Amino acid sequence: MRSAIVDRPLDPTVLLAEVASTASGASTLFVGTVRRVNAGREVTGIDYTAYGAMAERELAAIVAEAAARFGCEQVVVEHRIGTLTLGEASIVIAVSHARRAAAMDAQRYLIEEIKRRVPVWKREHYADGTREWVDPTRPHATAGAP
Amino acid sequence: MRSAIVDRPLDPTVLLAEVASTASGASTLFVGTVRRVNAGREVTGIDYTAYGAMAERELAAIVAEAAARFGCEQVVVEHRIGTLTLGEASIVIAVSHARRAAAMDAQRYLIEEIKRRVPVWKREHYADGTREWVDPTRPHATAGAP
Amino acid sequence: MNLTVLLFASWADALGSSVQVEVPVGARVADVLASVSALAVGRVLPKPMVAVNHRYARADATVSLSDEIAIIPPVAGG
Amino acid sequence: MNLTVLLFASWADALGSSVQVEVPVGARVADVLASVSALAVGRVLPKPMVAVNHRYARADATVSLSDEIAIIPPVAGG
Repeated sequence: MRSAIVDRPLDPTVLLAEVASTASGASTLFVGTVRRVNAGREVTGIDYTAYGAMAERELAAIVAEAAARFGCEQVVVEHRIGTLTLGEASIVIAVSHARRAAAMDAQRYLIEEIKRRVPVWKREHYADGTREWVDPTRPHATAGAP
Repeated sequence: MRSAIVDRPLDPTVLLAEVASTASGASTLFVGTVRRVNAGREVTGIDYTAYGAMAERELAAIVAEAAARFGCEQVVVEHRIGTLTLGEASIVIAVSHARRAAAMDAQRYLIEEIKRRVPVWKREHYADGTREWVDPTRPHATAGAP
Repeated sequence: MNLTVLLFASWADALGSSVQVEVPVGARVADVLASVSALAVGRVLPKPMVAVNHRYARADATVSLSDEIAIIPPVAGG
Repeated sequence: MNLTVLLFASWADALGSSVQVEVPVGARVADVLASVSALAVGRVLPKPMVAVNHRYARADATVSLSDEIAIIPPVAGG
């Protein structure tokens, strides 16, 4: 099991290879990418920032929980920080498991818990030149910054 | 949307790139691989065979269903036939979607329907030298061949 | 009418990759399956589906000389 | 005691990447959050969690000088 907060482009192929095992019958990859439109606004890029030490601790805790709860062969997660352009990957989650259903259950658990708990923030850049911190607790409202 | 039955090694990276889109916020990859142990027996390889024309038709139908039902940006599936060794990929399913939850729902729908409906068969090679067609309707029983 | 029926996997191992069966004009899928199964009498083979022109067919569907008919043992892809 | 509190995202934009607050010995997480929030009076900031030593902390947990304390605005990773 491995997880990291990194400040360089992510390579899903490397993570997929890292979880490969002849004990597993299924491998899954989840890749989160920067989308052109969010909440009806045109996005041109995203700054991701993290509370590094806590983010690494929380990410490792979630990976350990998923591995134990679902009995995964391997779990590897990388979350990128820094400024990302359209289409770039912000997170890659790779899971391998003897059984496909459990691999997919673990994949979903991982992304949902990461979104809920890991201290990472994103500031979207919009086509109109403005930038805003995304606040998932206030969907479709302008968030946070005064 | 694209699907194919192929007789060469699969490359998950190519399929992941094929579904990439700035309209999507999530891409998923499902890779089915040959596992060392099945139903308690040591496996050394698998022959996959298909009723080619029907398998391609059924696979394309399932991909179209998933794309419509879940509103996917892109879906690409390749199923390999021929003789595979341990760890090799028999199927790769790539999905992209604006929303992560729907991407994962589509992924699960695709693999479950493919396993249920696409006319592909596998004959496992065991460490004791025997070979047997796998019959999922009779779990853990010796299947089929007289 | 004399129909060619395609076979796969364990059914092909037992009977070859295709067989010829004689059925009356207006025969149904169930009749074709019964005729093919009669060739495998005494052998243990898994209960199959039948496909007509690359689609799963109901037991009461009628078949004709121009149809592509196949015995589909339990599938195990993925 | 004088505590340093780390800030992130919208809270850091408003107040800087850290602030100093004076709280009594034996103060709780809720007291620290109240002191930091007082520095942001009049500004609209999202309701945060508080982390102590890299873990989410309950409002009634006590804090000490050696703790690493951070204000955690709503997270948006993934």
